[in-house]
Amino acid sequence: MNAPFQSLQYAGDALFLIVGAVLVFSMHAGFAFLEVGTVRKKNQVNALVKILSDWGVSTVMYFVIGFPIAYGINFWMNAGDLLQLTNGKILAGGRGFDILHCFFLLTFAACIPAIISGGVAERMKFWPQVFAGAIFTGVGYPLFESVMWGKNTFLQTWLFSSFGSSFHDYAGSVVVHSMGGWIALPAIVLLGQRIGRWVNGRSMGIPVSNIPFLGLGSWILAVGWFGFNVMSAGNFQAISGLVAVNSLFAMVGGILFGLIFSKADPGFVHNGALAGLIAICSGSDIVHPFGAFFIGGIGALIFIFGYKFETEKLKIDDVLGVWPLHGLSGSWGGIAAGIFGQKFLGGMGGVSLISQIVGTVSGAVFAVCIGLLVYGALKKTVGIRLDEKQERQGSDLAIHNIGAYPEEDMLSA
Amino acid sequence: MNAPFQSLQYAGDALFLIVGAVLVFSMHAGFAFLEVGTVRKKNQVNALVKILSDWGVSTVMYFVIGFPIAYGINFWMNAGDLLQLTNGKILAGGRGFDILHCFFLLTFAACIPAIISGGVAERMKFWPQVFAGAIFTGVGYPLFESVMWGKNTFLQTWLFSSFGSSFHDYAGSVVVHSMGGWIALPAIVLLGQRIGRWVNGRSMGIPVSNIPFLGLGSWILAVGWFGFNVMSAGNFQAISGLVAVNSLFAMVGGILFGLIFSKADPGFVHNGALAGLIAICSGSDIVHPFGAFFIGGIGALIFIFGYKFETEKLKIDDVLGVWPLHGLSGSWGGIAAGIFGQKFLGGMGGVSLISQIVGTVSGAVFAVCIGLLVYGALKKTVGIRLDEKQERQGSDLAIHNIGAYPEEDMLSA
Amino acid sequence: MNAPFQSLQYAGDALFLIVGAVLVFSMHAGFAFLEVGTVRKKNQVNALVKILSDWGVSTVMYFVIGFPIAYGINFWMNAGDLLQLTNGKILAGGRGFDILHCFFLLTFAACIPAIISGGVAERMKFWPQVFAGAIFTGVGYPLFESVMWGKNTFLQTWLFSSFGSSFHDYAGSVVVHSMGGWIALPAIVLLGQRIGRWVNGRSMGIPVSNIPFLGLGSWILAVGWFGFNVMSAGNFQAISGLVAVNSLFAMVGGILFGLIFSKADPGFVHNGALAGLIAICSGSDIVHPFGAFFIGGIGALIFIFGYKFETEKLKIDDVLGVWPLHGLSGSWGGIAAGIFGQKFLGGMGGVSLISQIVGTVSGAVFAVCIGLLVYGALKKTVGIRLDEKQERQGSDLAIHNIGAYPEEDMLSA
Amino acid sequence: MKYIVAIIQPSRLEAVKEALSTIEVFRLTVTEAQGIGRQRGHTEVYRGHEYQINFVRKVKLEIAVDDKYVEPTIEAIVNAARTGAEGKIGDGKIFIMPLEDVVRIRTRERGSEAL
Amino acid sequence: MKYIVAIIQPSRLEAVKEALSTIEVFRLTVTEAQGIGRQRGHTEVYRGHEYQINFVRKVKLEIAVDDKYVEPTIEAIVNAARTGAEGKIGDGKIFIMPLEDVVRIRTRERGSEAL
Amino acid sequence: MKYIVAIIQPSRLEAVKEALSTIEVFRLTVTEAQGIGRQRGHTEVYRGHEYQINFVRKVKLEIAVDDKYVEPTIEAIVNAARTGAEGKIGDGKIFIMPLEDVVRIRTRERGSEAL
Ligand SMILES: Nc1ncnc2c1ncn2[C@@H]1O[C@H](COP(=O)(O)OP(=O)(O)O)[C@@H](O)[C@H]1O
Ligand SMILES: Nc1ncnc2c1ncn2[C@@H]1O[C@H](COP(=O)(O)OP(=O)(O)O)[C@@H](O)[C@H]1O
Ligand SMILES: Nc1ncnc2c1ncn2[C@@H]1O[C@H](COP(=O)(O)OP(=O)(O)O)[C@@H](O)[C@H]1O
Repeated sequence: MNAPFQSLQYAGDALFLIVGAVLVFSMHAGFAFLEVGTVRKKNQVNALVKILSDWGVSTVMYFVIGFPIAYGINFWMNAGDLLQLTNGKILAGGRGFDILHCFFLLTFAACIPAIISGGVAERMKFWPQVFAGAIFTGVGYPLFESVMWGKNTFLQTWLFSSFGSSFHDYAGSVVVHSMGGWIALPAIVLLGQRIGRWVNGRSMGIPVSNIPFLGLGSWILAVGWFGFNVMSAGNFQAISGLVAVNSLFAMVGGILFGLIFSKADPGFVHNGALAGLIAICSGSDIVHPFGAFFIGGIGALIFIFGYKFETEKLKIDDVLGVWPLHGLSGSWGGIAAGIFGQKFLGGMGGVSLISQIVGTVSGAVFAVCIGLLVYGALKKTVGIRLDEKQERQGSDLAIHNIGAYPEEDMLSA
Repeated sequence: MNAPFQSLQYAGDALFLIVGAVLVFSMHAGFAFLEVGTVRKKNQVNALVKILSDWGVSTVMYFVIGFPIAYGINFWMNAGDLLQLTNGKILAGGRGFDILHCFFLLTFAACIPAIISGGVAERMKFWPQVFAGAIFTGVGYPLFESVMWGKNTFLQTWLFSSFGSSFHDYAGSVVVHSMGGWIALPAIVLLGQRIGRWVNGRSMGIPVSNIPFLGLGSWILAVGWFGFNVMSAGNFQAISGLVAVNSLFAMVGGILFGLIFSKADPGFVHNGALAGLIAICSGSDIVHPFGAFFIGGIGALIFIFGYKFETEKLKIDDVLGVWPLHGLSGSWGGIAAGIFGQKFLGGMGGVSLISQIVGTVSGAVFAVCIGLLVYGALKKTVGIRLDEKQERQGSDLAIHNIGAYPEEDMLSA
Repeated sequence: MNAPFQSLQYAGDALFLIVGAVLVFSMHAGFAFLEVGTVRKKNQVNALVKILSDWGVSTVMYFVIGFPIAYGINFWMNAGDLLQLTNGKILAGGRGFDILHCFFLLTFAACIPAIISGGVAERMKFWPQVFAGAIFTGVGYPLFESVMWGKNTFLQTWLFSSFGSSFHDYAGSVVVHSMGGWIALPAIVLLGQRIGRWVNGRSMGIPVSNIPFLGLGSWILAVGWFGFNVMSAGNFQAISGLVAVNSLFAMVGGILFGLIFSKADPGFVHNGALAGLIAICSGSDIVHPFGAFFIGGIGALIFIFGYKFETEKLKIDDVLGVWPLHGLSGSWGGIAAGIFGQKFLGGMGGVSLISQIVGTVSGAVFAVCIGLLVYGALKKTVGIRLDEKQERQGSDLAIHNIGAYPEEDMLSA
Repeated sequence: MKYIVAIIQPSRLEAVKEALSTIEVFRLTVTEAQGIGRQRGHTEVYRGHEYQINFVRKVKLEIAVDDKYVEPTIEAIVNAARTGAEGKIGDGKIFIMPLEDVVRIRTRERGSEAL
Repeated sequence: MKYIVAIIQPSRLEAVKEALSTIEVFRLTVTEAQGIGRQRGHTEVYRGHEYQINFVRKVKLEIAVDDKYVEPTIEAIVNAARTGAEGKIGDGKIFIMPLEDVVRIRTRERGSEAL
Repeated sequence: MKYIVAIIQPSRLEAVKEALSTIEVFRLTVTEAQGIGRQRGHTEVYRGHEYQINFVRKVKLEIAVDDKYVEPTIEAIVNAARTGAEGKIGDGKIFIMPLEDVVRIRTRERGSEAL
């Protein structure tokens, strides 16, 4: 390969990763608005500040601790070398591949606190949540990432030698979404239900504040998701159109199943799209678009019925439904790749259902453990829940000293 | 051409189409918010659910029926072949060109129901509208597309041999926008005016709910439009900077004419931008930016005066004004390409005004016919309009059982 | 270099600039919503219309006058030549490099009125503001641009020969942001305080209307900023991953410093992110990410304390705080590049602190002068301020004849 | 003088206002209200959970009138506020209370003159 | 007949409504209101500037009742509207005013029958 | 005891509140209202269509006072609620109604003591 060509390739990789990183960064605005629209008005500011703060903390933690844990590459060198660092080596003409790769993967890591945020909304203390997020993006998540995608290959090697294929998770149904959803579960349980959610054992339902904002959040997430999945290729030449189209079909499956099985409930239709996108991450490079359609559709159903089961039967007050959405649909995605990825279902093959199940289950178990550990310790020490007065007042006033619509608060303005 | 170079080109095409498809996909959020902001609060949820549901249905219909109709390529093969399918052939190293091309063109097809949606808002039944959308994206639109852009070349051949140039519609002023706007016209007429729009023959005006949301929708559309036009090149190497800059100038022409001729009316300024963008699609690759400025400006004027004429003179209750916006400005765009595309006006030439007129008129006629057919049949059979009680209550409660701001509905929340 | 390769490069440059231009174009929606959320409800429509109108006028002014002033290239030729115009020459195979370059740089120029808009909000007349914006984007800004980035190289040559390095401003902390912020200062002072901002010498505070919209604006800006900085490379091959990661770290520094030094105030956290991004523009290609973190963090502190100083001590009623945000943090960015760019702080070197100070100060002085000139002249002649009745009524009704939520204004709707 | 409070359906506001004009009652104060009464609220459903909305949107009019205007005012409201020919459940109520004095802020006029 | 106006804490609305049902008072009109009284407002801070919010969100009930219902209604409201066992500052007030006549718009019934 | 209802311009609320404080009237209830009267509404235009807004934003104060406070209260409101030296059309009205009883929910106090 000649030099100008090589240079073009470096530039292509840089652009590819930047576009991906920016798209997934924008998804965090989606997380913010999904929560803004779903919580009551008195907790909207908190939703916005949480997501942005978690992003800030995640960036520092993941660059300094997380990425080195997962991939064995660190950034303690001067800017000139950093620019040329490519797969751990200083290559002349490099355009910052490794730091961009880290940026792109940070956008995944930062999903963990963003996912949890939606479950613990309206009653969680601010700083303990920031702290927990830091632990997850700095240590917890990168540990699992290192095993599935990174430098600690023992499990993957074993799966490969035992079942013919290692655990396949192209864009993180399991590594990212299921991880976030299953960490959130113990957090939500340890936190307890919001005041007024059940009164004398009767399920009361706390109304959402703003469906247009919720829809906006959902749209931002859906658009950014194409970066999430497509740029998971990791470099420009590895781009696959199939990934984009499978993401599309899974999303559409989620929309249509959500539409039909919920009588056009706006919450389920918009979240159905997300459930579909979550479920397809794992297998987006190997399944057929029509397979993707069912992966997404079933993902939406799992969310719909999982959410009802969680909230009405288990009485777990998961505000945005992040456990059924990211946890259950994500786990389904990991397993589904082992089914719909098979050649006889039109897939690319090269995937083992057993490996998929082992990988998926290990992710969920790991997540519940670190969730229990971190939130349990926080609950024992500094406490994780706002006091009753603060919760009634709303986290906006209690934490941030301002409501979401200050002008309205002042009658005479 | 050598192999690594070829590979880079495949990758470039894939990225190019994905970026385009994602940008135009995001425009659908724009359609949603434009409608959310324009309808009354009691119909905002419906706007959101309609756009997302129509997108879902359109995806399935266009991939399975529409694209094969228009281009003669279908996707009944396994994922591995799908990945390599490029212009109908299985090419080693392909990155999914054909499915991406279909994805990109789907984002156009799906504009048809999204455009109609804004015209029939606040009183149309949900499922008949979903059904109509399916027919248009699956059959109606692809038929016309096949004639103008696709495999049925008879008309284009005849125009070319008769008038020296075939019908030129680079990014679909006619094929997409005018099509959507002119289909909407019979739908709106068959549906009738909203209750309260005219009282005892007096035009009452129904106020819009939320100008910031409407502005947001307009911004999302304007941003995504650069994908709509630029990626209409179809492949990476065919990219033209002129297309981007012409889109800019037409939009700006629309903004400024809208500003001046409406005394800074926010509706006309924001919609003026869109009218400009609609009008430029056809000729964006062949006109001069200063020509584009006038194409857009005149497009905005056509919208402004067309809207007044439609609603006040013809008493057609077109909620968002989709017929003058997409229908009239789109048709103007088709014709304008035949004027401003001429060399003596600084254009690239190679375009015939007569062909442009024939193509444009045939599009409008075809659209009105299929619109009449589909909505006429639906009206005769299942009915297309909510009953009076439902309409008064609002489509959110009537169809989706929930308002847009549930917390506000529950006083004591 | 062979022909197909050259062609690919042209196409790459076109795509690169288009992606950049579109990202920065989208930032203008961010400016709009930042203002919509910060002003009172009665001025939201005006915020939206102003930003869009200024964009329209800026486009015309900058293409026709500004860019030729700054770079000596004009566009008075037919469309065919325009498409091939590349660095002032007609090159076969060109994809419109110069017009795209102009489009990209227009998105910067148009920031000037958008920045000012936030400072003069709620009481400025509409047309004088449009006119002032036209002068700045058409003449004022391009003059300074020509000196720092363009064809008038005398200052840069002198700085280089005197201090070893010319003034370094990669993406415009000084040329764009500081320019906008420092022009705004005299405008705001000449305009005077809003009615009710100080009552009998007591600072009353005028509450913002909508923190979610403000947050949305901030998010849109932050996302688009990656185009602002990354595409400042000017062509595809010059892309640098370091620029993207430094932007990230400066933003994060701004978020975290904003969070900690303001007790989680949503205004300071969201604006902190922007202050960080403003400060990093200058040195984003030469500092180390950890340096960028502090550049951004200090930028946020400068904003926080500068804003308090400006509004409470100097009693300047700067609605969005654009002078401390863009002016002060921008100036800080220019100087910071001369500090953190040094090799001993991990930077790339090749930058002189003195040159940075000279460049930065000259920018601020120039800005204040043209601001005084233009707004002074306007004040003397046509007047710049709404009359009292209009201001009390709100600029929406006074200028645009419509409120932001018309349905709410009509009780019985 | 009497202070008349009328609770009506929002959709009838315009008609009531016009009916009052025809009997030369041009001044009133309007507030949005929520009614609880025989007319039932509705149920909303979001993500499978049902919410009972027990309130019905109403508009409340307050009209201070001279004694001789009381009956015409009642008559005008009743006629214009009914929905359908027969009236429907939820059409509302009119309450008549004694009013001892009135002051026009602008002029300090008092009593009937200030109405 | 009396016209009872009660200002209560918004969080007690549901309980008051239920308490009223048990004494067979099923009809009332509700509006959102802001109270100024002994209960203080709060301070908000935005970008370093403090805003005094001097108002406290309240809910206002209007209930027209027959004389014999007055005391039970007061009793029901007082019991249900208190926050905490002792009641807290800001729990609100009940005002009782004379009501001269009532008209049911739907039926034109008047007086007690129309209540 | 009297029940005073005052309709004023929203921009005068702060001043009226302060004026009332100086005569030691510290408690009141505020609601947003829309007025119809001599002061005309305005016209809005959207996409070429005109909308008549016939309402003017007002603020409604409700103040229950002991008889001896009635005149001072009226005086305080009139002075503080006027816009401009002369007062302008639309400055509003004050209505005085008889109040038979008051209950403080927290303490069950009744009558003047509960005010
Ligand atoms: N006794 C009452 N006190 C206060 N408001 C009442 C009373 N009775 C009815 N209302 C108001 O009038 C509205 C209509 O009453 P409702 O019982 O639904 O129908 P109708 O007026 O036909 O009997 C209620 O929603 C409520 O706002
Ligand atoms: N004299 C009054 N006139 C009108 N409203 C009053 C009056 N006194 C109290 N209120 C209303 O009752 C609410 C509660 O009063 P407050 O003085 O705070 O507590 P408490 O009722 O415990 O004495 C106030 O916010 C106000 O809305
Ligand atoms: N008779 C009335 N009944 C109820 N409200 C009234 C009455 N007269 C006036 N108002 C209220 O007072 C406001 C001011 O009245 P308006 O006639 O505009 O000016 P002015 O008080 O100067 O005569 C009105 O908007 C309305 O809210």
